[in-house]
Amino acid sequence: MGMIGQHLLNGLMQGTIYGLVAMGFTIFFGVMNVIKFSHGDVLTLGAFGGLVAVWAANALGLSVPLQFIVALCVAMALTAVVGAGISHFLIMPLRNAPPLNMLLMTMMVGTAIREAIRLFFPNGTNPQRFPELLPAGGFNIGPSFFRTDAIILIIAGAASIGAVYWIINHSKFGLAMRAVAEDTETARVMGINFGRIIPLTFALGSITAGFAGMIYALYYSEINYSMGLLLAVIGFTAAIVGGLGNIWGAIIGGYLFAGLQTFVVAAMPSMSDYKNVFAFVLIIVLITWRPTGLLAERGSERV
Amino acid sequence: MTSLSSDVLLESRGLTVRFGGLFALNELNIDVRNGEVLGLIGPNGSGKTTFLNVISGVYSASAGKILLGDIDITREKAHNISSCGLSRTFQRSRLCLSLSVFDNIALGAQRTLNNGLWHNIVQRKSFAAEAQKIADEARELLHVFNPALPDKLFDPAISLGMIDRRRVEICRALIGKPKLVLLDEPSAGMTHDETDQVVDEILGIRKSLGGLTIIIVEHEMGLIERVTDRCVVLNYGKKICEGKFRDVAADPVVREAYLGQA
Amino acid sequence: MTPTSRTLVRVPVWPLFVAVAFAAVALTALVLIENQKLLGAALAITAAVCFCAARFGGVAAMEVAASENPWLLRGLITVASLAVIFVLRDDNFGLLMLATVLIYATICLGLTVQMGYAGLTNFAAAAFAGTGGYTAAMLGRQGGLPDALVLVCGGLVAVFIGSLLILPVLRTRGHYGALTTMAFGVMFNVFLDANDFFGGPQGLKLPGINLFGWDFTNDIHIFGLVLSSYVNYVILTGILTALAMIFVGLLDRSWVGVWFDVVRLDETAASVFGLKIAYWKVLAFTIGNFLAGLMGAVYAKMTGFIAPANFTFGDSLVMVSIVILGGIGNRWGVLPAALIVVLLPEKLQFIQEYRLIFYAVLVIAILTMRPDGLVARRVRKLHTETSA
Amino acid sequence: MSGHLTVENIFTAYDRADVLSGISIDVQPGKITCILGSNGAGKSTLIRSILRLTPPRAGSIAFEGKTLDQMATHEIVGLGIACIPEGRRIFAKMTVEENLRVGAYLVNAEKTVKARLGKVYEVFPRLKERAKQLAGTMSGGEQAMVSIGRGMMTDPKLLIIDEPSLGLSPLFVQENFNIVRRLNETGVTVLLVEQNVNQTLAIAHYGYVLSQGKIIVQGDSEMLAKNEEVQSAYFGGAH
Amino acid sequence: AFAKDKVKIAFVGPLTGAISPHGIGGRNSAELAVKLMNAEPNTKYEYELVVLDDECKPNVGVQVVTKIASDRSIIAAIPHYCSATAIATVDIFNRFKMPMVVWAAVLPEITYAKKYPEVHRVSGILIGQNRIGAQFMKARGYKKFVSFADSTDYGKSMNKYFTQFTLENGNEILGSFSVPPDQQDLSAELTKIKELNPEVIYFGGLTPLGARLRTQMAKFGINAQLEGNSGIMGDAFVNAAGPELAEGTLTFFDSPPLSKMPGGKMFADAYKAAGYSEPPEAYGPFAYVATRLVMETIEKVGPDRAKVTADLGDVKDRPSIVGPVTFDDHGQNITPLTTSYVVQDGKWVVWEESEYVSGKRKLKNLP
Ligand SMILES: Nc1ncnc2c1ncn2[C@@H]1O[C@H](COP(=O)(O)OP(=O)(O)OP(=O)(O)O)[C@@H](O)[C@H]1O
Ligand SMILES: Nc1ncnc2c1ncn2[C@@H]1O[C@H](COP(=O)(O)OP(=O)(O)OP(=O)(O)O)[C@@H](O)[C@H]1O
Ligand SMILES: [Mg+2]
Ligand SMILES: [Mg+2]
Repeated sequence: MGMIGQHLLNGLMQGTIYGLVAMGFTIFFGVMNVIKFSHGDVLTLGAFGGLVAVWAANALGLSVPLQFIVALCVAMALTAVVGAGISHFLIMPLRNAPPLNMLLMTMMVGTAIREAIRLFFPNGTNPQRFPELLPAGGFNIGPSFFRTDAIILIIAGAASIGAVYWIINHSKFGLAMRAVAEDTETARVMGINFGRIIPLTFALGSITAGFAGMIYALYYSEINYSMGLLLAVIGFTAAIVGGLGNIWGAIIGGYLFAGLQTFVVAAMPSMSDYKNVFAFVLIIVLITWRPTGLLAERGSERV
Repeated sequence: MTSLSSDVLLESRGLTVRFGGLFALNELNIDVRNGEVLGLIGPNGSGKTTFLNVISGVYSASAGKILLGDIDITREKAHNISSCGLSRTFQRSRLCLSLSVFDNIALGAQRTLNNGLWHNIVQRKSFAAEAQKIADEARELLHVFNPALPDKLFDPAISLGMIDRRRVEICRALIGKPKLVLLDEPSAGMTHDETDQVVDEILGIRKSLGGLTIIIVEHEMGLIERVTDRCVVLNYGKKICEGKFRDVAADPVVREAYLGQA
Repeated sequence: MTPTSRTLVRVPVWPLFVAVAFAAVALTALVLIENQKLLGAALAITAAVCFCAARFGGVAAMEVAASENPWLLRGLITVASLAVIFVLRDDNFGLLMLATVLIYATICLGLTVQMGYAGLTNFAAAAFAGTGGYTAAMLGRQGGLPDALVLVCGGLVAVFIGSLLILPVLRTRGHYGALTTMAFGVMFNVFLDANDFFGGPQGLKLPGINLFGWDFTNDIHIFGLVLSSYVNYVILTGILTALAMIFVGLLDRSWVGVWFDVVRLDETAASVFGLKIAYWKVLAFTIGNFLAGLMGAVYAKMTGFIAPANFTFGDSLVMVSIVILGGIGNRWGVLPAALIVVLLPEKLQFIQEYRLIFYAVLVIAILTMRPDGLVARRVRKLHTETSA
Repeated sequence: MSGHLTVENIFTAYDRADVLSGISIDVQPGKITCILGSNGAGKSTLIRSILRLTPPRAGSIAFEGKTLDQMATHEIVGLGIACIPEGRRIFAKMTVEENLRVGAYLVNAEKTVKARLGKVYEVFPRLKERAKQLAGTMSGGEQAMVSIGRGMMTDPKLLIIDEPSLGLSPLFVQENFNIVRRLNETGVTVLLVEQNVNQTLAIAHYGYVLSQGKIIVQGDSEMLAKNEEVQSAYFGGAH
Repeated sequence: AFAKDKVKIAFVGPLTGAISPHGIGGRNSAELAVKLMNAEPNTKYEYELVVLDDECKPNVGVQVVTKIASDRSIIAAIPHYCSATAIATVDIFNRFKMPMVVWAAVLPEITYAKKYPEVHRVSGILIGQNRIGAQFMKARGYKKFVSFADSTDYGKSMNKYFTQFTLENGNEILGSFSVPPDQQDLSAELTKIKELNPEVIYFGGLTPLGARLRTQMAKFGINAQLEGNSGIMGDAFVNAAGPELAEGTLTFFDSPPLSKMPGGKMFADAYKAAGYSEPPEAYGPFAYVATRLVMETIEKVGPDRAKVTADLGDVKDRPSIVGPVTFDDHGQNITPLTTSYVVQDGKWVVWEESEYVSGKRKLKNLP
């Protein structure tokens, strides 16, 4: 058990990624009432966009820190544009349809993005190596090895979560966003330009995906066209277990899920086959215990 | 003495409902007598709707007791309370808008219907007869409110205007032949004239059903004056006054807290 | 008193004949045609005809005729089905796909009861079908039990496994409910993968169906004709689908259907008027799971092989897609939707690795054009039957 | 004086049948203009047409001489029109204070927003008590207060009000009319839709009576109050 | 010349999904075989390749195989990369009496579970890879192993035979890990492995997971020797892990390199000339061989399923680009030559020719 520190750090890193993905889900259906199943694939797209940017920057002879900045910007800009485009062309026409239809739509959008990467990115089915842009190395505390890049990424992830929280809950844009989500018509009567707010909200949610994709790529140094699929399932789970009404719920859910997986492997390596069985059983128990998430949504509906 | 107690249909004792630190109802004692129309009035947020919610089982009481006849329904689930013969309307319309008017009204008669799978799936003849009976009753009720409504029996509820939706809600509350009906602001959004009409309709139906007990929440004093036998005035979850409308309306406390100078 | 006005005017029934005949021809064409250009043309014609029929009142005329003459409709469908089977009699693959479509459609009828009527999100339909399939496989190993019972057991075990989930399903709603079933679906898969008792990731083989001494793996010789052995499965699944269709239809047009709807739309109003929410949800959940388990068992026996990879979360999503694409809550919608979702990817084999993206784009296009699904749900009119 | 709104011969329909057929009104700056009419006469539809939530299919509308015919709702609101919509339409998942802040979406200075909040809280002390409560859990009348308060958060040239006193206690119904009058006295033009005919006519300067999508009578409020024909026509169209 | 009769044969493999590169490489190779055959002047028939995607899923496999098997105009098939799929479909081939030659799946059960005359396989079975691998590692003196496999049937079988042979050789397995093939984060497992401190990590799985394992091993500073199998054989692994990290990785694979094969150079050149944008991957040559074998048989006995089946059963020492093919009584090719490879400067090199043999470079943790 000398590796407890190491496991903690692993869990923290993994939880940060899960939490970021979960936060995207919370933005989409906590705030916009949309289940966006293409979220994971937008994340993948961000990572691949970042990869191309690094290649280009490298070819232009930019320094490593500059490559890093360019990649980050490209990933976020790409996902923002794609997110806004999806909302405008595909989500908006379905606004009056049963909410589940949105799910099918986004699922198919996700499939299309995923398949497009696989088919049209050179050698797209195979995993791609993502260059290391952050300082390598680290330090040992006892038997545990603390990677510098992991620590940087955890801090960056936490900071971005904080920033998004602020935008949603304390900025005027966030206010408008929530108003539009709840009642578009009345929001318009209050002078809110919903035609702009909705794409912007999707852009924001998608930027978190792009950001998560970059964190993923930088941490694992390897990306592949289907990496968003499982992340989306886990992110969705985390968001819901945590409670949809609130971004902190997503974060808690993310760390919880990461903790669960890590714990099973660390405590019972021979049972590693079953770790997802355990994780999901526990999830079912949790959701039964708190049917609207750990941080329960405040009831706003009354009779 | 016994005859007197059987005279009381519903009683609440020390009924308290809390939302966090807020006392929506505070140690409330209210008796509702058999066959009367009780008006429940009071300023906004004084707990009228909450009272209806807690006796119909939508909210649970934080403390106190509710008796319906001799049965303690304080901890009962809403569906069990309903089967004791209680039905209601809601302050905010709660029709299932995508369903037909008929489906909505049938819900009110649910406890009198045969819900068995065998009856519903296999014995289609007897099911059809039952459905026909409900349809006829629903048409009859709707006709009392608005002669044009029976023809819209199989239109979706969403196609009706606000007033007609309220009427359908009232029909839904009445079709199951309940003992006690709770009406929450039935006249909201109507003009004086329309309000008068609704009053007449309710009174008419009450007569035809015989012995129906009604609790009515309203801000329209004209309506209260005309239909109620007795009024209870709430403020901050407490009963501040009780009696005939005329007496209540003359009470300076009530005037100050609720009615204003008019 | 306004007595019910009975329609004395006879509605024309010919639109029914035309519609059923057209559906049969379109179906046969879709199954048979392999040539890509012809296939495209057939699809385009089908879409155009449906569009025109909807546009110029043909669909409405057909619906009226159908609701006035339910037995005629049933008869026509039976005749048309037999005709389709006759035409496809020795096309093994076509028949296999047809049976698969019917199996999916029936599972999705169960999902319609759960999701479309009672509003229970179920993202584990494939897992419940898998439960049925594995039940059939395990019972087959023991031997001795007649296959009719084995299939029913498939349904019952799915119901039993589902009942373990009752508590979370009852307590959660909406997205939270989606998570419960999703977690179960994923777990089901991982568990089977990890567990060698049920064959592990390699899966299990199982023999074909043998109903009352009739072996489904044999070709049928009748009137000097040889029918592919898969005709057995098409007939069996066809009968099961028809039964499920009738059952779900009757359910919808009864109080039970109304209560399901109310429970879905407004739990507060439902319980205030005396509906015991838990009972109705459990009922819907049970009906749906039984259908899934039953058809899962048939599917396993038909393909002769069952592995965890057949029942993944992705497959559950496919089933949900069928329900959505068909028009949620409309039982007729699942048939064309199952046809599109199950058959189309197979028909697109000729574009090889591009077929998934093409399929995704196609579904997106359909949804953009028909946001409510192929056949949107209608307002229930109980009186059509009460006055008949 | 600003806030001059003219509606010229508009026709509006939801599906097929026209709900409004050929309505023309003129809202004089600085005045309170009221619209009367029985249920379903088309009053709310008129307001929806002005804000282009349900754009009229013919006719034109102008505000201070500027035509609104090509504008989006939020642009129209940006010209200085505020609205308290029918049925309250509060944002249930937001707190009371957030609801009020959405009302002030077009106000940029935080100081102004604070000051207006203070003013609303003064009128409705109940809202101040419950500033952090989710608006959806408020009682019916309290929600009406939120809706009215939200309308008071901007400083509009024209305020459009659709049945604000629905569900308010008699005391607050009076208070509500007082608010409207006071706002008007500070120079805000008001277009008011109310069921409460007598009280409405007591504060309005001019009025129109709508029946089945047409204007049947118009005139200043004293004239309308006295006009028997109007009264009967108004009460007539219930069915 | 007069028009030749057309004969259809079918290729089945995963064309979509994570392992589609293998399927596509196989398809290209099979296509190439058909193209070359049709170009030969003296053939009796003109061949047409029907290509089907099994998505590596058993149920889809059953569907597509039913499709081709019941299409009488298709004479024979070259099916499957994935073992579970092949196991599910052999019964159908048998039922419809359609001869087939498996081109890539490696589980023994495909040929050995039942004795179907229709079923043949040119690729080796994974037992050989593991036996040779275990001997190789023992010869280098490694003692402590950790097994890391994916949770599919492939990974499980790999782990089974690895365990069997390693223990037979008297070596020690410190731990066995099994993860789903799509799991991204291996940190928990790797932390545990670091604690166990093995000399060798054995990997039983396919490239995506393998590359992930290699990359993340480095991040955790785990300096164990990586040993793999046919699943990571191919350029994709080296590209994804990067040449530095891939350096020194070992695999044991059932065929000599193209350059060593009898017709290897011809195949490589022709493949290049055909202009495919995807590489043939490790099993491309086998797909080529299987397709060629089927066509040669048809040339010999005519387009008749039964005759083709019978003739395939007698294949003995038939020359092919991967060496002579001999089917045993279960239709299994018993001649594949398991070869040891190591990554050197970003390329898979036959062990005996690498600088590792000469001692110029060293494997990790050599005792
Ligand atoms: N679910 C809830 N959560 C928090 N507070 C609540 C909830 N329901 C009611 N309240 C509060 O309880 C008090 C009583 O509400 P209630 O709806 O009973 O008032 P009312 O008398 O019906 O008022 P009105 O005449 O305005 O409808 C109100 O102040 C309301 O804000
Ligand atoms: N969304 C809608 N779709 C179809 N018809 C509608 C819609 N909204 C209103 N109508 C119809 O338009 C007519 C006018 O409605 P409107 O709401 O403008 O009346 P109103 O005068 O405001 O009545 P009220 O006093 O009830 O508010 C009514 O007949 C109503 O049924
Ligand atoms: Mg109330
Ligand atoms: Mg109105």
